[in-house]
Amino acid sequence: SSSSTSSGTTTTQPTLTGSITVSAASSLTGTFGQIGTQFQSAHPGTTVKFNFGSSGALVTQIQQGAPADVFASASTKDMTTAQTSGDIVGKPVIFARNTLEIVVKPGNPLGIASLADLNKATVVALCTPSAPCGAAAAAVLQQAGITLPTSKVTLGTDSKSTLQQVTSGGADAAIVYVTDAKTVGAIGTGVPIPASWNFITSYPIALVKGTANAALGTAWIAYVVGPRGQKVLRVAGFLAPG
Amino acid sequence: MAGRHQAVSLDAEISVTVGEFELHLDLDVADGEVVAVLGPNGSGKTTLLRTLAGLQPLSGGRITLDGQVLDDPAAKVLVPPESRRCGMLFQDYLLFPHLTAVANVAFGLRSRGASKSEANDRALEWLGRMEVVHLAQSKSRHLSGGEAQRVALARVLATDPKLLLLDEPMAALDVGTRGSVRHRLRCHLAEFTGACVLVTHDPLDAAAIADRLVIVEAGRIAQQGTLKEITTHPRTTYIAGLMGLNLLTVSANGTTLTLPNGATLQAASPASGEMLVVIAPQSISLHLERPEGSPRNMWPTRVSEIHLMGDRVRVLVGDPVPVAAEITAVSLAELGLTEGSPVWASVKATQIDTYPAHGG
Amino acid sequence: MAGRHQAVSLDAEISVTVGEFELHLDLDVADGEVVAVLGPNGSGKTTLLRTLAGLQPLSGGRITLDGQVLDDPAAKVLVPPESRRCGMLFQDYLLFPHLTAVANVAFGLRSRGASKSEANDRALEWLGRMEVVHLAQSKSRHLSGGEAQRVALARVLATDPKLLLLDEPMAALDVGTRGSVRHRLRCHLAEFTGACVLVTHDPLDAAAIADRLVIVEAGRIAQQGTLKEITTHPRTTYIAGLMGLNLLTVSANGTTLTLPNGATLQAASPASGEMLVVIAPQSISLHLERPEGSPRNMWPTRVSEIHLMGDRVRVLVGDPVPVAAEITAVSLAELGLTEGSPVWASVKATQIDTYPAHGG
Amino acid sequence: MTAAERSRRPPVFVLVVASLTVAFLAVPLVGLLTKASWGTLWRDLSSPFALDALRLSLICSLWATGLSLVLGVPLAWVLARTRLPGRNLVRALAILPMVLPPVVGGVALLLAFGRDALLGRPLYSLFGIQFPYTTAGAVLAETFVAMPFLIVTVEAALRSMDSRYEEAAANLGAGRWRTFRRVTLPMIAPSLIAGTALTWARALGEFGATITFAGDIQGRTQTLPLAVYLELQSNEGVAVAMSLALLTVSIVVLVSLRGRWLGAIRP
Amino acid sequence: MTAAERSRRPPVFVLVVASLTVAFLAVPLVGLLTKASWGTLWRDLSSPFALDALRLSLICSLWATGLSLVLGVPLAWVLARTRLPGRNLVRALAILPMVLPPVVGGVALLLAFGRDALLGRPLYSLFGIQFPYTTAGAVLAETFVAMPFLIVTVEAALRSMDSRYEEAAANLGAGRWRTFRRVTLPMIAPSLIAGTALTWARALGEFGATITFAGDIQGRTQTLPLAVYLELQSNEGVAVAMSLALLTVSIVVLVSLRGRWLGAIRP
Ligand SMILES: Nc1ncnc2c1ncn2[C@@H]1O[C@H](COP(=O)(O)OP(=O)(O)OP(=O)(O)O)[C@@H](O)[C@H]1O
Ligand SMILES: Nc1ncnc2c1ncn2[C@@H]1O[C@H](COP(=O)(O)OP(=O)(O)OP(=O)(O)O)[C@@H](O)[C@H]1O
Ligand SMILES: [Mg+2]
Ligand SMILES: [Mg+2]
Repeated sequence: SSSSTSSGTTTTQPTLTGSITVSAASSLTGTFGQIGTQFQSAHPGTTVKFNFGSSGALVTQIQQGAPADVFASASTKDMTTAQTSGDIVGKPVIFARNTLEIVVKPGNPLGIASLADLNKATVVALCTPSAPCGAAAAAVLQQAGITLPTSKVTLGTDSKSTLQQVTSGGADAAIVYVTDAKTVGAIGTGVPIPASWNFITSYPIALVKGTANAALGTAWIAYVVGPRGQKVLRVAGFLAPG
Repeated sequence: MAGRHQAVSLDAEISVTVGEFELHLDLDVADGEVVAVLGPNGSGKTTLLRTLAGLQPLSGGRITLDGQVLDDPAAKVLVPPESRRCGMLFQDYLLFPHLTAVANVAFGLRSRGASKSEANDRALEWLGRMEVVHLAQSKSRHLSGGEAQRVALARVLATDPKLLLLDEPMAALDVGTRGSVRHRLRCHLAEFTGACVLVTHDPLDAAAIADRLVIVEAGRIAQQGTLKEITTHPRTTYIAGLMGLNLLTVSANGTTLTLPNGATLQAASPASGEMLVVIAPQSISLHLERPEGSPRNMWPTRVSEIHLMGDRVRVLVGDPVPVAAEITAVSLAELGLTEGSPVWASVKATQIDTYPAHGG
Repeated sequence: MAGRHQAVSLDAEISVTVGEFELHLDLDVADGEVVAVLGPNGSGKTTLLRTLAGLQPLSGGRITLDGQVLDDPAAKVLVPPESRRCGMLFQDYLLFPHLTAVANVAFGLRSRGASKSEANDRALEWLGRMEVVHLAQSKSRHLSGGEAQRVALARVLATDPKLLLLDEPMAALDVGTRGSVRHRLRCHLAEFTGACVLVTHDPLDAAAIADRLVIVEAGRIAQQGTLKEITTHPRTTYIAGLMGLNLLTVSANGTTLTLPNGATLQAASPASGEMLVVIAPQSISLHLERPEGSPRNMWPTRVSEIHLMGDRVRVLVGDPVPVAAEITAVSLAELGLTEGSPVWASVKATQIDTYPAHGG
Repeated sequence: MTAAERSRRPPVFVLVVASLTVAFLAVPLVGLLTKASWGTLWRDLSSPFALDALRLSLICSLWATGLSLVLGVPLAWVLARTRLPGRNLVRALAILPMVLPPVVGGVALLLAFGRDALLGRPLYSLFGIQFPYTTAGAVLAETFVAMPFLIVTVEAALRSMDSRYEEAAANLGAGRWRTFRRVTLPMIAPSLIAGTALTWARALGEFGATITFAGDIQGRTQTLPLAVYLELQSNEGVAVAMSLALLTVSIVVLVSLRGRWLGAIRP
Repeated sequence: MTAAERSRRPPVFVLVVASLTVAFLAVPLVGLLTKASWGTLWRDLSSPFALDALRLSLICSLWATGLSLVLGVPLAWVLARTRLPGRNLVRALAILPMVLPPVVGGVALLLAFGRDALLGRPLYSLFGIQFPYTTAGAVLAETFVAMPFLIVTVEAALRSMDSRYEEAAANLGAGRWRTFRRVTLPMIAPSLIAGTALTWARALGEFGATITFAGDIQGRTQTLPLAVYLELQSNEGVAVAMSLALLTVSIVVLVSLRGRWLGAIRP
């Protein structure tokens, strides 16, 4: 349910046709899916496909010639890597920012109210340090002066899989993106992290070198940065780019 | 060897179906008795042994050994093979291919509780008796046919079963070994207190080793008794063939015997009704011309097949009286017979042995 | 049957090693000739056939068939089995267990290029000749031993090979079938233009079917010739045993023959040097007391083994002259002999047949 | 009671262990049934996302199985039936991709078939064939990971088969190919079928090597395990439903193939 | 030239295909060698992170293999040698965990053995045994995923074995257990070894079910594939080095076991 085509009335720029593949950080799975649907109804005859994954893995794929037209990363670090290897055209644009939140089991049975309370948990799920959300979580914990013993920490490959360890797994708490924490509904409870200790990550987006459909790629970036894209992102909990 | 029959040890009433084939027979074997089972290929001899060993459950009947019920579908009793002590020599040996000869023999001993070294010693002893001790360490899949058969025989004899089931134990042995194994087996069986059922195609084996013969044909017993009883009055052509005799079914009226095809023979003694007739091939003479003189029976015919048998030759002649005549190789050459040659056959009335087709 | 020897068809000089066993022999077989190979178990008969069929490469020597070199290590020639047309009947049949009897026979025909229906028809025809056509649709693993052997025989004969290799083709057959298969085989081989090597343990089979006998012992040819040549002057105890004869090695000095253990015998005709002696068991008499009268040879001894053979009995006696005597079952009973009984043995000097141990 | 029904009962101890095993395997699967979102099952499964993934999974895994058969069976035969030097090395090599963590397998494939890699570059410049991030790449990844299962199973079966039947076939004039097809294959059929099923199953479940070497592109390289992984994080019910669909399809295929193959061999 | 060396050369066509297969399997592995960070190899591998993962991988996979043997072989025997009703259903069931995407397998295990689940709850409340996020859980996950490989291989081997040898053993007085141990097992040894190797390999490479059911806790559930997956994103050289260490260890184990086992059976 991440992409679909729909028939709609032509409104703007009838010149846009064809399809693009957007390689995007997996924390964007839900929002980009929605934006994609809207974009395709706004531009009938176009198809936007997604390739979600961890930002680091996506960079490797692009370097290996994966068929990507647009790269949306969850960290400036990975975008820089892609730029350095010459796989990006133009200057990346920051289109969203994200912060972290604690998620615990529904009803918060262990009474975790702060970062310090994470020690009450038997197992805490964190993103792996090499993933943007993992780097962010490490920074947050460090600022708060908390060290969790490694035997308590279970690592997820990205924010979503980390969250899943609480929602369907055996972890008691997780530190994940706010945007993911908002999706848990009844199967988890969010515990905010004070802004003073929180960490803000930036999401850059750029056109990939060698894209066969630069026009559609550029239009996509514009749409994401534009009001309609931003509205979806804001609803999902992303902060404005700056 | 009569007098050895003590109590009935094996008492089997067998009804079994495998695929399309049905076996229905009763078999009693006394303690210490050796029964030889003979019969044409596919008559059910192996199936009989498998049933006794418990490898093929009965569909009807009952098997009792030494008073213990081994298989009885009606009473829902079925003693598994390993609790039966019915040692079987398989027709194709079934030596364990991953074990050496000595380990194959030791396997049965170990299974019956012998210690490792004891089993090994006794296995070597048995291999020695079968004259294959030099092959003790050979992998069994490297043994020649006859070697494998001897190891398999050692394997089953070593376990000292209550009921010994031997499926053609000497088929692959060379002549010299066959004699000595036959002798060994006879000595072993003479001391053996259990019952023994021996399947063979060789009436000599049967005569040398067995107390009694059971002839199985098409899953049923065709005749049983001592070799002598059976061969003097064979009831089927297979049995007559065992001893190389000619068997004819005739209807007798006085001394005139009429064959189904209408041909007649003259017998010496009168009889009436349906009769069986045995004629020894040696008593049938062949002539190029109509013979003069005494034979009451003579008829022109043709040679259908010639079987060489060393210095003797068996000449099969066709209608009206299809029989085999045995003559010397020298006579064959003198007569210059080949297949298809016209020939006169004759037999004396006194050489025609007649007995009732039913009963007896 | 002499005169059939035309050109040499098979010309084999064989040196082969399998495991510890070594086979070294030369074998020539003419077109249309049938050579029977006999020998004790484990003497290398099967290995010989496997080598001819190309299933065991030579380590030395050369095999030529119809002028074509099949195997020659020196020239680095090795024709694979499927290109040899050397049809083999395996000692354990090796019927394909996943195929029916008729499909087994058709397999060879199909491999030689016959169409499906043609192969099927000819397979059925061959099954008919072997009297197993009613089993055509049986899975081969459900066949009885004798049935399987007949199907295997049909399978190899149907492919009409240039060289026919039969490994104990009648070991599992019942008496009646054995006679008729032996006859069939003889008829087939009489018309057969290729060479045939037949392994058997039965000198009767050999005499009936083969033109020449080759006796293999311990991987080497012990003797060869016609049955008659071989049995009049056997060179080994195995060969003497084939015909049930006694063989002794002696050193002759005039008419006095000295056994290795020092015992002496008197022969009728003088000789000198190392000699072989054949004595027919029938010519040895046994007595409870020292016999009076003519025999020049008589000695006291003990019965070591008694082998029953129908109405005749073979009595083995021990030192000083270990031989077998054949007497009737009636005499045995009259003499009251059992194993271990003391007994006098005697043989006439004229019944002692002496010939040189080397050459001839 | 027929004779067949009277055959021996298996030992109680073995039955107990076997039942435990069945329970261990069955309970989690039954658990899954409770978790599937049955209400929206049909809609979830008929979405292009799910259908694409299912279709792609079947196509890629069947291709991978076919390739494994074509490439793996000859290698297994060579390992089992010849005495070429270096056999043991090759056998070890054939086992390695099984042990390699699949993601690393994907990396290894990139190093061999990537655009700038040893084999990838000439393949691309000469024939325009490109593997990474294409369906062909997904097939390649699955083949790399699954083929060892076939090689190992078939080699073992060939080793335990009595090769004298092959000698008998050759003696009857059957060439190597005919012998292989008509004698060897039918005689190792149970293990060949088992090996094929294992290979197919391994290919069907492949995740790590595929995502690393071929990415996660809908309709092109996003096979069902990849789609399920993605979906699991947002919509567990749909993910479970998709897995159950996969299970159903594979059971149907396995059972029908098994019936067909075994039927042809031993009726 | 000895007779053995004169045995027939394999057909060229087969050799060509086999060589292609070897190349296909070998080139990626060779590629990996070029990618490992050899300079820091020793340091990378002797870090507690790497050592923990390697140790845990070996422990868990060997336990899983052992459990699979204990649980799987009896089931395979029952499937191959008895005529119990429902055999076909059980056989299908035994194949399912192979086909299930491993992550879903992990979800299924949570549904059965999770702290609040059907089997998990009583196990926890009665015995204090807890699976999710424990080493025992990692073992369970690997067993669930890998055992089917053993069952399928062993059942196929039992089916193609001539069961008359078992009859011969019974006839000689060997009970079922002795027959199984002394006749059946040695006769299916090649396939049993192959099946065990497959199972072990599958367990060693397990990723999806483990991370879902047991998490990724260093020293407790973080097996090598998990560690490698995480490391791959930041430090490819180290990840590759760890994989190569795993390969080396597994080759050593497989080769020595193979020598030992086969040595005992056919010298
Ligand atoms: N499992 C089976 N399925 C179908 N038919 C079978 C099966 N086993 C045996 N038969 C058939 O039953 C008949 C009897 O077989 P059995 O092996 O008992 O014969 P036999 O008397 O031992 O013959 P032989 O002297 O050739 O060994 C044969 O015709 C055989 O084909
Ligand atoms: N592969 C092998 N490895 C080791 N030894 C073997 C092998 N094959 C055969 N032998 C040995 O070689 C010898 C000859 O075997 P072969 O099968 O040729 O005997 P044979 O004359 O056919 O005997 P039989 O009359 O018993 O069938 C035997 O002692 C056998 O043990
Ligand atoms: Mg039989
Ligand atoms: Mg032989």
